[in-house]
Amino acid sequence: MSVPIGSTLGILGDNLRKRGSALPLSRRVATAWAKGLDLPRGGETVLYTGQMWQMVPAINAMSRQLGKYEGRGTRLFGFARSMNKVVNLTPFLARTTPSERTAYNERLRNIVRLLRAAGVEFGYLYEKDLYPGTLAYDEGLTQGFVAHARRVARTLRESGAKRLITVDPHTTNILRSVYPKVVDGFDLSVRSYLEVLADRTLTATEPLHESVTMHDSCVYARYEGVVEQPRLLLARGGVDIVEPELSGSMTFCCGGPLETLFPGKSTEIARKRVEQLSACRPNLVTACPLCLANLQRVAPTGVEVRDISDYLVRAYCPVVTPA
Amino acid sequence: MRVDPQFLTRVRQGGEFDASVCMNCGVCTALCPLGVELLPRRLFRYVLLGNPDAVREQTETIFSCLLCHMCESNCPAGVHITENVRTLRTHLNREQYHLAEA
Amino acid sequence: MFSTNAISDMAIDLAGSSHLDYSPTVQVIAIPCSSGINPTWITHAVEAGFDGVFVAADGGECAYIPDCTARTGRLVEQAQSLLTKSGSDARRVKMGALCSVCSDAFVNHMKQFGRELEELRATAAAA
Amino acid sequence: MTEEPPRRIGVMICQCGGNISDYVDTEKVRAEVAKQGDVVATRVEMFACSDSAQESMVQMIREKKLDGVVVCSCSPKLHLSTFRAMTQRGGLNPYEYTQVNIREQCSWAHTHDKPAATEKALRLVRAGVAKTALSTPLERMRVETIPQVLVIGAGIAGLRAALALSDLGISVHLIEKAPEPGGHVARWGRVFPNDKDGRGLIDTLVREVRARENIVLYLGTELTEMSGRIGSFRVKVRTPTAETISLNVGSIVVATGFETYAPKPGELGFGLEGVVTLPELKELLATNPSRLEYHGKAVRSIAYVYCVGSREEGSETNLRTYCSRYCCSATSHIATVITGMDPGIRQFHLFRDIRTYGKYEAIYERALRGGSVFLRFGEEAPPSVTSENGQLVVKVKDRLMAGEEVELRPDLVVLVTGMVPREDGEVARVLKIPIGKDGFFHEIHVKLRPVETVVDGVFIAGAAQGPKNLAESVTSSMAAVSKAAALLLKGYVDLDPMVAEVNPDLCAWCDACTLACPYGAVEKVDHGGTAVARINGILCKGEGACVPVCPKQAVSVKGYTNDQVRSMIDALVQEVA
Repeated sequence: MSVPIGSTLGILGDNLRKRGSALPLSRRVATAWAKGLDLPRGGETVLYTGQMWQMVPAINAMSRQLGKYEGRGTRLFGFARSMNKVVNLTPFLARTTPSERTAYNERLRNIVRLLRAAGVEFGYLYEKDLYPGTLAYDEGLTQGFVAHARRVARTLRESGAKRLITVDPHTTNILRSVYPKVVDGFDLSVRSYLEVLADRTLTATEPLHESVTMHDSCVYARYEGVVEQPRLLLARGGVDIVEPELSGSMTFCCGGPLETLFPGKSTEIARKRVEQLSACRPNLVTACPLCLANLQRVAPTGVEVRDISDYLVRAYCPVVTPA
Repeated sequence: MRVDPQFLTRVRQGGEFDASVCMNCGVCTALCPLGVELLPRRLFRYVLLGNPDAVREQTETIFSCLLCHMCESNCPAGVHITENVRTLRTHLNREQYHLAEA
Repeated sequence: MFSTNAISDMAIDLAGSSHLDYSPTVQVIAIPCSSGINPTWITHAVEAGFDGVFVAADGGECAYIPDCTARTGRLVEQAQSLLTKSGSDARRVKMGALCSVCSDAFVNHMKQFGRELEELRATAAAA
Repeated sequence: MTEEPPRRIGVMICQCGGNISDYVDTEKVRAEVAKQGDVVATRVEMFACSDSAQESMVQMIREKKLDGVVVCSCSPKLHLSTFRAMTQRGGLNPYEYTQVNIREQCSWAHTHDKPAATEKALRLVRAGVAKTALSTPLERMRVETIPQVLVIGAGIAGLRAALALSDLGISVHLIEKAPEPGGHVARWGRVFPNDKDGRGLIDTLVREVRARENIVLYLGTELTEMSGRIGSFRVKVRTPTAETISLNVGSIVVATGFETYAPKPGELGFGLEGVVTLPELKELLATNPSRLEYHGKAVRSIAYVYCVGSREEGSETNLRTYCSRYCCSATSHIATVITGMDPGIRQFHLFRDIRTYGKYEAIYERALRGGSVFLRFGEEAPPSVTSENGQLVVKVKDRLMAGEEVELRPDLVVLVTGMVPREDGEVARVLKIPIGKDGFFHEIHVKLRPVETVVDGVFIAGAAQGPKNLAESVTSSMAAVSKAAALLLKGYVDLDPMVAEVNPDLCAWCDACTLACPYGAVEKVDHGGTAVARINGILCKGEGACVPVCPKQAVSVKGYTNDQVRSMIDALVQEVA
């Protein structure tokens, strides 16, 4: 069972073409997280969010909405698509709450603190930190994606950035492994903040003495080979990691990618995964905003899902007071 | 099934599609988090042989792939399964949903 | 049983290599060519105690003589008439063609000939 | 007091690493045969043919002053010469040696009845001892060899053999039945694995053959007669002008190759427009290497049907249960050639099993990567090929799709036909070399004597022996060359001394043996005033045709004398305790 595939993908495609993102966020919503951090604009090394963390509350809200229509509503979706061509429906379809937005934005601020603690100097592109088009690529909206990627690449080139530090697996993968194939001459260095941090000698000021189960993101583990870095950082921070049967390069998907078209199936897989993970420890750690959202959504009472940056910040830079 | 020998060429307009070296071992199916619903080997064989109807019937399967790469990472023949799935999505977006910009 | 070094003995070897089953009472003397069998060897074997003597002819395969089989046939006939003269049943000598890979044929011949000799013995005992 | 035995025979019993001793109680046989008169030494060895076992036996011959040796082991076809040489090293005449076959003709045949196998082994050993007890030293007859070889067939195997022999200084008469040399390969275009042009390969070889002074190439020429023996064969060949040429050669290499299986009319659509065989496709490509056209129409899709004429029952006299070895690789290769020509041509391969063995596996993978699709059908459900209004329709149940029926409408159907033996049995008839169940020429031993035939001095090369790819054909042709050259370069050959002889005291010169001998080996000589027969040992082949015809029983073949055969018979029926 799915929501009407054609119309939904149509909306995504139209959004990307007309508004530069699958789920267009206002400039204010997209950059709100950086407020008060005094991040320099641009520079050769920039922290590139690709709006992924910012978009998750919207995705959550959207799937809550769409879930109601799974298996029906073809005409409704057709109508929605026609409407969306004229008016951006995202703010209506994906009604997010400020507290939810703050929670996700907080992870970006964690990452900034960690990078600063490690002595990394970097800037931020603010309104030029564009969504790279991942969803369109994955759903086979290839032509629209390629056109979009060229626009993003042009913006990046004009910004003068040479090195991008990414904050989620999907953006890491699309910029590092897909862009060079679809954009001629795209040769920016792209590294996840976890890779950057793992290379530095960070000392835990407050080792945590906690025990967790790590959930690897499929994209980090199998597409980008990022498996050891999060473990290294957690271990140095005093966190004991208990591995589930399916971990590392054999990790099991959180179900997140199905949220848009098959919300029901997505939940089913997320439940299965939480079961596998919580059989080891009740404290689950993720390194991807989509995994976080999807697993959190189904986690039963007593099972806590947190982003890896939540732990790392507590271990490596606990004294910083929130802005 | 009647084979349409030009189908593969049409699919390839959407991107890379290569399952020639698939040896039908079934590791992909065994490891798929979605279980039996997604059968890359059989699906891909429909493409290789040229059966547009059978591929269209599998639309939901094609779009429900998680792209989690579990099958591809463990494919003993090194078939680029996820790339193939993306290409099939592109094909369906164009031929089935008429998403012109796809 | 008389076999020939180059042809029928190879078939008998092949039967063994293939683990085909035949009676262990079958014992083989290999000679160069079946056309060189002295008929008195056959009568001697029967007199010495063998129930029967099988002569494997090479059919068309003989490397020595094209009409080898015909010659062998003649000497088997001679042996038969010698047997008859001495009061033995002429059917105790038999001839069959075996090529170098006729292992199945060899085993079938042995089974068939074994049955025939068994019948002869039974008839003789009854009489 | 014990009487000194008349003979001093040593018996070695081989266990063949269990092949014999698992079924035959070798120790019991040894103990029993040790009680036999004439036997003065016995031993059991794990492997009689091993160097150490042979060395011990040589020691035993010397220490026990043996005058006869019996080895009970495998078939004499394998190790007769090994143990004759061993006997000779011990200082004995090699013909005082007898090999008893207790493996192929005992342990392996009677695996279900160990006591009976043991009893039979003992009887066979006793017969061997009895024969040896009556053995006499024989001398081999040394005759000169003619340093010339007749090579039959100027395909790739024959051409290559001729050149290799020529390199060794041996003169070659190369006869070819067809008006042109080159056989199949000359018509085949590019061939695997190196993508070389078949025509080019043949042209190079033929040019070289024609340039050699010691090779004579006879085209349109057939073998009609052969006589003589190893080292000196007299052959007659008939040229296109019906002229008969007599040649005298020391050895013969048979490289007559194969024929392509010809499908029966209607078999898999054979006879329909657009249905061709593998060689026909090869020729199509060889004629026009830039564009694939059939009867002037561009070919956009091809369906190959594998194993046509191979791996099936065939007829009783011509079993085609074998795999033709070359076709899977050749077809995969052709697919890569066609993809290279135009990647848009779709190619569907309907196969039973893919046997691109060894390094040819890479060709199969290239074909796969080039976009060829392979569909597997079961032997019980072969594809059907029909035509609907001139359009070919191929239906096949694809095992990889759980037996779903797949319907193809290709422009061309290629029947991947295998190799079958040459129909015309003239060469086999003239040379008297045996033919196997599959209809191909039969070697003496597939592993130990792979290119030799039962006719000494006649060797087989290439696909005349069975399906081979090009590389394998040439390899076997080189093996045949080395056997022929080893024989001829020595300059002489020692003939088996087991020839007929006449007891002049019994002979009454009745002429019967002269008439019986096909080799003209009987001479009339004077013996103390009376005419008697004498055998010319060089002409005699030792088959013994003269033996049964002698009314005086004056003739016998050495090693197979009346006394020997009779004593063997007696030994075989002797009581077993």
